[in-house]
Amino acid sequence: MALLWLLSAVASLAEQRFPPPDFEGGHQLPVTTTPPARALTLDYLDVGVLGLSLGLAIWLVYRRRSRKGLIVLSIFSLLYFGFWRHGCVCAIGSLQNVALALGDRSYALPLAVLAFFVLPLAVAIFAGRIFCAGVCPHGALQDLVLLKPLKVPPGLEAALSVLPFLYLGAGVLFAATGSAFIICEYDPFVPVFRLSGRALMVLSGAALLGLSIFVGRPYCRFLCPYGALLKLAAAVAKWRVRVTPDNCTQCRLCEASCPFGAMREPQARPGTQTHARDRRRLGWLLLLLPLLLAGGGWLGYRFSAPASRLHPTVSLADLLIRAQGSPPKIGALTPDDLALERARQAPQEILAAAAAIQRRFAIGGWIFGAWVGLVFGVKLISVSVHRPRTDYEPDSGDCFACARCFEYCPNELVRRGVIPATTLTAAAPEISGPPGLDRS
Amino acid sequence: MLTRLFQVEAASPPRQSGGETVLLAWRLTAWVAGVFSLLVGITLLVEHTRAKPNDLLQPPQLIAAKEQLRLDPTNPQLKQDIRELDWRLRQRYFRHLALMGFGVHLLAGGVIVLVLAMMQAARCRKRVPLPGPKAAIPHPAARFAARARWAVAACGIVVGSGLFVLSRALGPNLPTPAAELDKLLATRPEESSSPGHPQAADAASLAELRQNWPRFLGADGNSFSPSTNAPASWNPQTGAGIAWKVPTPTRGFGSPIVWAGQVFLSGGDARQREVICLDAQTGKILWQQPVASVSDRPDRTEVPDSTGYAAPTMATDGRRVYAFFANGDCAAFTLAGQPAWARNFGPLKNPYGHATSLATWRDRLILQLDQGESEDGNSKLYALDARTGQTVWQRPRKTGATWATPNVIDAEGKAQVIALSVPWVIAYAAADGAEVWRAECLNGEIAPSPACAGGLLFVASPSEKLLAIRPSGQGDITQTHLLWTWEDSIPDVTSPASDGELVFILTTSGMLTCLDARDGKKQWEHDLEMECHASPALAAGRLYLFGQKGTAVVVAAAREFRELFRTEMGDAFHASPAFVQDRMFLRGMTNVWCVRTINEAGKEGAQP
Amino acid sequence: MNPAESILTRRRFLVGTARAAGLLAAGGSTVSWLRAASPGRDANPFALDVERLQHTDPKLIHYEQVARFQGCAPDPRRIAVGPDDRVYIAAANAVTILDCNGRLISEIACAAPVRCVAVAAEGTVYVGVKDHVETFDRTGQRLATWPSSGRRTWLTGLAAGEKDVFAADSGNRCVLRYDKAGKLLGRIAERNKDRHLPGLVVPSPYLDVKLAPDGLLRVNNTGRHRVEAYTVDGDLEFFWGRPSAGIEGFCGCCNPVGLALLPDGRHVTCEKGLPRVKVYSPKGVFESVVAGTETFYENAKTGALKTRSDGLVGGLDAAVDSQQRIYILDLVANDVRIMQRKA
Amino acid sequence: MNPGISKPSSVTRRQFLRDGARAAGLAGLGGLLGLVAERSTAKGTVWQIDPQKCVRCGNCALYCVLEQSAVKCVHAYALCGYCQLCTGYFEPDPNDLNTGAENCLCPTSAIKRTYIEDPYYEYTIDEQLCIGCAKCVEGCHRFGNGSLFLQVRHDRCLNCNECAIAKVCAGDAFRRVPADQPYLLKTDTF
Repeated sequence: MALLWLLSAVASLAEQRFPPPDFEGGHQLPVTTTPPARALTLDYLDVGVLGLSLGLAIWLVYRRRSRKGLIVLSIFSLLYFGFWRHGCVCAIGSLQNVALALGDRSYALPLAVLAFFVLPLAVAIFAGRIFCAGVCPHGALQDLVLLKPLKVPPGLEAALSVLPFLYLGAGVLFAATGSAFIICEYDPFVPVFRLSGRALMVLSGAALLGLSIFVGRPYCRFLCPYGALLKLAAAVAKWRVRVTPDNCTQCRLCEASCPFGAMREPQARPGTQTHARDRRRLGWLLLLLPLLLAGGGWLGYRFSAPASRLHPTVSLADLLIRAQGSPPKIGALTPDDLALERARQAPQEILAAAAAIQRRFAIGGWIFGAWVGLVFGVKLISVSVHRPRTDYEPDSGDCFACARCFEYCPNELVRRGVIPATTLTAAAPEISGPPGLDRS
Repeated sequence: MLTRLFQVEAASPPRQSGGETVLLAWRLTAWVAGVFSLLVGITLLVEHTRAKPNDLLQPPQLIAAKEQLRLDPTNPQLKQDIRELDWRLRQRYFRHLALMGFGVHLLAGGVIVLVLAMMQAARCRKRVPLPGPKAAIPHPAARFAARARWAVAACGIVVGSGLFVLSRALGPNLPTPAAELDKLLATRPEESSSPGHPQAADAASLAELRQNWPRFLGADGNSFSPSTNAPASWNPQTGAGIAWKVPTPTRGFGSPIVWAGQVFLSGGDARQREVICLDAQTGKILWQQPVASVSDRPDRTEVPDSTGYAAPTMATDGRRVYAFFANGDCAAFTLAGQPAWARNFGPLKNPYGHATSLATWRDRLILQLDQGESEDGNSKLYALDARTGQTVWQRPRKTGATWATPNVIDAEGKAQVIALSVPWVIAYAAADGAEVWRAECLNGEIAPSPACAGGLLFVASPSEKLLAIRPSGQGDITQTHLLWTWEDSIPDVTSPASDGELVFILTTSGMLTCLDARDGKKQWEHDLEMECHASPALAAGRLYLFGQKGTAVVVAAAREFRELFRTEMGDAFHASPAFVQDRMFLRGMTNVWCVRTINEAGKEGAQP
Repeated sequence: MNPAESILTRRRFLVGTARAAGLLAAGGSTVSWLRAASPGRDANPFALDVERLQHTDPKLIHYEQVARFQGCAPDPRRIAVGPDDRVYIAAANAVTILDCNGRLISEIACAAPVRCVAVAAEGTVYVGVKDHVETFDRTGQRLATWPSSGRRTWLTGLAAGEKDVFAADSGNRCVLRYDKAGKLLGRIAERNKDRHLPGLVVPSPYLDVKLAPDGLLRVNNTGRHRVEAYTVDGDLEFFWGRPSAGIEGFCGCCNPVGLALLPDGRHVTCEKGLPRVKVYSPKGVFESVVAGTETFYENAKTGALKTRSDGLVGGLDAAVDSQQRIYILDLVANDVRIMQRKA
Repeated sequence: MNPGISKPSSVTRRQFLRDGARAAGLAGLGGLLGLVAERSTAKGTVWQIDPQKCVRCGNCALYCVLEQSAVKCVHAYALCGYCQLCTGYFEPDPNDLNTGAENCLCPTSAIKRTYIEDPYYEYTIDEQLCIGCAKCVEGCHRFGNGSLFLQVRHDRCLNCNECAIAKVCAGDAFRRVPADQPYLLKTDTF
């Protein structure tokens, strides 16, 4: 199936390093085959499909408000971005490419990768986490197997929801220093898309998929670093998912419908006494923030030295320093011996490069640590801030715009004409009434 | 009522009895698909683990069969067996590949069916989520906020301590922090550009030093001469190969040093110390300078007769010669014999008399004055300005008297002064005397000097063990940089000799051992049956040994023992020989000898 | 489904956590088991193991090293020893002339890569520069530049006799015979069915030529693993050598890569791949080893080997001085070892 | 339920803040885009092995995410000596110079040996069988001209965002190359 591309450099063959034999029988030298890489146009096709899918998802969520449509789109994304493109490059991984491009001036970032990074974020600034809703193959995979959703206790959810930001920080740290793309390396679902992979990755993918049956989108909520970025963008989004476009009857059906813990219930303004206490606490937390930043920065700096060993050059320098003075080996050399041999040919360069990388890691370590401190500080502040709300509405940062809650809202059903409006008025007092609902 | 309301939406609910059947069918499908997927998954996992490509393709039996064929190269049956085995193995490997590919698709199909079935089953059972009674909690938001705060704080503590533990646990093993790497790199250009070094002009280059014999045990302190035509044999009786022989002009145990056609000896007694320069061509005394009244204090050093005043060997940097005497006198002369400077470091407290020889590094004279007991705190290492004798740096040493000579080595571009003490081998930076590393491995009365060759440092703990140390690292390197030890027939007086490939050690009783420098494996040992105080020396692929009673032995510096030459000199030797090109210089108790390569005699002189 | 059931209570959370922990432990142990079963970074199961061949029986080594010094220019290619026991090394774009202790005496600079060098008895230095020969007197003054003999000419070996100069041309797979004035007299060892000449097989540019005391040329037919003796007129007199990784044969695809002759007509051969230098009798019977593979650390580890721009991949060359000491040039470590016969 | 809680002023203030943040976010994203895109001259990139840096450590066969590595041995015929005794084909010390399994180096028999004319033989790689173990590459490099070398074959490579082999490559030989020139063949001239 491979197209054989002939070597174009026929002229260069005339000037070979050392002439091959002249065959008396006139034997012609074969040409080395070079099956071409995936065509560049296909990369742009991917970007096009991404853009179209995002647009379609916006339409489905905000205009059609259709869960069914989103399921179909999810399956398409899973097939196209997941199984067809093997999940690579994806928006989640692309953030590392961008970080590397920022950290390494010599790294040229392909435009397609940049588009994968920017498009979902730009959309999120206007329309929330539309990308998660039906375009991301990782999300689609988890969403499709979510069969028996359990609710994660809110406290635990709050604690776990800082993890994506930490993972984001670590991913950026390692990518920007050119050490590793840890987000790709430990991506649990890419092996599923490729139908092969390291045992560790396959097993972690299987475990996470198993978990996704009971816990809604565990990777998206508690790990995904790109999700963290999307969450920030979605928090200020212009258009938000609203359970009902009309009046909320406070029937609380939607609250139970959300498997991702994103639904927020109405909250009254606190009384003056509580208010004062909250403000005092908030003041203390704001004072704590610089301390957290500084402490985190210091920890990050301490962490930077061992972390730098993830960089191949630093680990090679490590190997070199350890092996100093030891006699060279001959015979069957292991990969490490060979790497050491290479290092010994230019020890100065290796050491200098390693030292430079370690210096960059030290700076990166301060920033990473401060980021960790900031994340915890801001999270503590945000859970302490009181936001009065009148209606049930999804938290725009946490909502994946999966459109599940729409189908549960009686107002919505009336709007669609599925049920007559009269049922609603009849039901309303019953719902807002005291406990003791008829559950038969 | 609400139930009815939602039944409209909840996926066209089938009638009760039909629904049950469908549900059952989907459940059964789900179970079957689940079990199937699990089985396939386990099979794949097992197959994946069991069958690494190398196990499949290069199993021991194939390797063994090929080995067998090597021993029996004409056996046709064996060849046939190998071919069949090879065929089977390759088939097995590609079967494995096909199986894995097929299995993965099977698994994917199974999982898809499982998920679909479970979805359908769930749809069949779908009931309206009815919100329960609103829990009557007083301030739900405040309670949630409080819990969330605690949870986040706990998570923060876990993450923070995780980072801390991680940096602590991995920290100490860290290669070298950036700052130290920088230091390492920063020192290198300065070291490597030594010819352009402003001070280097006042000292000979290392290449020049190696062409001569500027100090005890040669330029590198490892008793190795780069000479390729050192004398292989001579005859003291007939005088064949003896270029000259003159009566030893002064008493002393120090070895001769040679620079540019001049041989230097020091000697003396309580009354008078002196430095003597002989012509390397003829043995004539070129100049003779007394070293007197260096100190205006009365000399209170007790010097035993067995070592005398001139046990330390002189040293030269190619510009001046330096001599040290057991009473602490240190004197420098120009090559022409003009006194340059003199200092007294006495009195020295030493039970056998001070015997440590001198070393030079660039334009500095390295002086190791270990004395008394460890507690006295009188031991010091000095670097003197070779032009003036002024101290450039000094380091106190927590050790008692030792007799080994310091060695200046090049460790990855940095010059280090290796000085032995009990129990430490310590490396000081030659530039500023800062301690670089130390290794705890010595015991007893330290007399054998450290030799460095082939990037390794060979140190003898007298009569106990010989150690090979990688002279690198920082701080205490005892656990990390000791490459090997050897514990048999260890010298207590003589120093090891090495060309970087082999190490030779010689005990006082004459047991000569040859070890592989890289791994310390014994190549051979041989009893020379003579008492030796002179250290063995290597030149032109031969090892030269001189007994106290005058026996001279030459053996091949090779991996098997071969005695090449043996003769009686009729002299007593305590000093080690010096080699320069085709000449060998010996200081006996009665005569100073110059032995010269016979077959080349007359064509190539020692030095113009 | 009762919505209350879908809320994670503390008990369910604990039970769930315990289950998850159990699963995690099972998964972890499986993974560690898998890891133990899979090869680590410190092993290469596919390594080409030639360690067995890298050891030489010490009984066969009849020479010992008496000196070793570094070359003075990068990319060394050939070595020759002049009548005054000076060492001539063809390296980079020059011939460096050293004394027997490795001190640089002088240097002959050329415009193109110097591939080989030979010194005649009277002291004239013949230098093979890329595709032609240049001659110099003993002081390094240029005497003449001979014309190139063809586009594919690729000189890799030179020998200077009393009347003739022979140049091994790897590119054309023959030996060129010149007179002392640079006139091309003939091409030796070319494939010729009429004269029953099988031709030279030269997979890589290592062809060498030496003039033996018996008046015959010795040419290394590297692809056939043998040394062939030709008359100066181009008749093949005899040949010897066979492919074998054993010590008595020539291993690899292109060996021996260098020749030198002792005054009594015995051959010194150099090999690459398994770098070793051996001595064969004038008739080609294996006699002894000058230096085995273990001597040439740098050369033997292929991890360090780079394919150089001149097409050479490591190798050794040898020359003999007036005391019958053998000088070995290591093309990788760029050093010269002087080997002397053990007493 | 709580009619008094929603105050218009609070809503507009929040709206204002949100708009500001959105504008800032967009500006930030745009800035990032400008910063990176300015430097991003590259089109697509793919992974490739630099044969000059390859140290033939065997990791390519073991670490590819595919069950059978996407790295294969390729042959630069113009550099080949067409040897009868090919050290990439035969064991270092072959029993005989024939195609019997006992003489062959390749664990999967992926090299085919064809007679051309005396004394030349041509060697070709069957990529269906090759696993990229570099055994023949090592043999050819150690003893021969180095005409056999490893390349990532792009009809198989998944072009992972980070190549799993690149991470463990002992020679640091993997790098990203432009997708329209995806091979680094050994044809260097001078």
